[in-house]
Amino acid sequence: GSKQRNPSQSKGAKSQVTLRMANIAENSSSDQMQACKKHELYVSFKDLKWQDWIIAPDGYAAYYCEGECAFPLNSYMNATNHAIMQTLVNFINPKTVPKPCCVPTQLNAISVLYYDDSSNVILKKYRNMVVRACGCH
Amino acid sequence: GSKQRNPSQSKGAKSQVTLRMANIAENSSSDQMQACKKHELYVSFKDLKWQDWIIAPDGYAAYYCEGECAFPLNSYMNATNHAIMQTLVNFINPKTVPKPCCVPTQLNAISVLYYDDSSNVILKKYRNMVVRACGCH
Amino acid sequence: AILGRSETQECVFYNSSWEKDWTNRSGIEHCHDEKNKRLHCFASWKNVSGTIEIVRQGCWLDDVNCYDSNECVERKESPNVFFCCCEGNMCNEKFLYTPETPLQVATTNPVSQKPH
Repeated sequence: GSKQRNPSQSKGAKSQVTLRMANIAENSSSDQMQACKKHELYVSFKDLKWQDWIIAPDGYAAYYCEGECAFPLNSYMNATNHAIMQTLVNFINPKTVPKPCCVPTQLNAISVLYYDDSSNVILKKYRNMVVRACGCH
Repeated sequence: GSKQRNPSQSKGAKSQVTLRMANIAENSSSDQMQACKKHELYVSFKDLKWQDWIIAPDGYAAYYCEGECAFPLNSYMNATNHAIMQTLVNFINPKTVPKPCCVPTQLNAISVLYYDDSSNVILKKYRNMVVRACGCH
Repeated sequence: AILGRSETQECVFYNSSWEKDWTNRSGIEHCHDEKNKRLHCFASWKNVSGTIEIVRQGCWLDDVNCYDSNECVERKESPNVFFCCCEGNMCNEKFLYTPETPLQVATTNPVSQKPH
């Protein structure tokens, strides 16, 4: 069907849709799981039984991401356009697609001193080991 | 306790730990949820009631990611070092941290023709709209 | 810079396997990493029949185990390779070994249960 409607009405329709959805979402998501954010996690290499080959550190603050990515996604959720679309589709029809997931969006490196297979002492920078920021993807 | 053990034994200890865990994991994860992968998802702008302001396309193949990120993460899971560590910690103590999440790791753009607020016809490239690959993050 | 915290921009550098690793043998290393991440210096050494052999010294990335230590001190009890890290320019020039001997828990002789 061709689009007979006057284009300028589209502005009203668009904002109405968004507003209506925002209000409904406002009440539905607040009483559920916490929103997506960064949580503390210290990984001990001893617990992983790696202390024999890792000289230092004994462990490190890795952090992790957890929490809900519900409609409407706030700006600080670092959401991609795809995550915004997925949230919208999930909101309209939860069965078709799950909500986006709370994952690390920025990661940092750590230094590790360890024995290699020939017992040499090696210093290495391991990238993407520490969560710096979380978001909905 | 000091590391009196001869460093060269560390190689044996390291591979033993990894092997032992791999065997246990091999059986525990296969009968559960499907592994992380890309799934079909067509988003219709009409369903979102956006057909009044979006001239084209009527919708697009967005895809989405879903599935388990269980230990041991296979190489095609595009896992970050942090995700590998998180899987290991979850495997040893599931209560401390959840499994990493299956999310888009590569996204593509789409073109959209639409009316702006002054009813001008605009062509825009919307980035990160289509899932190209999924992975555990 | 955060008041009171020593910022680390440079550390003593040393690499005992400099020929194999194609690096300098010794000198000063200028540390750099992502914005607002803390940086540290480290030292690692061995005690070969009483002689101290430095293995490596240099910059160390943000590590909670090194926070607020302006001296480089190894506290573990006789490890194969000694390691310490610290905060502040060139803080790894000097490194110390002060093992924290594990507390000896006084154990009273368990009184064996007399069979009835």
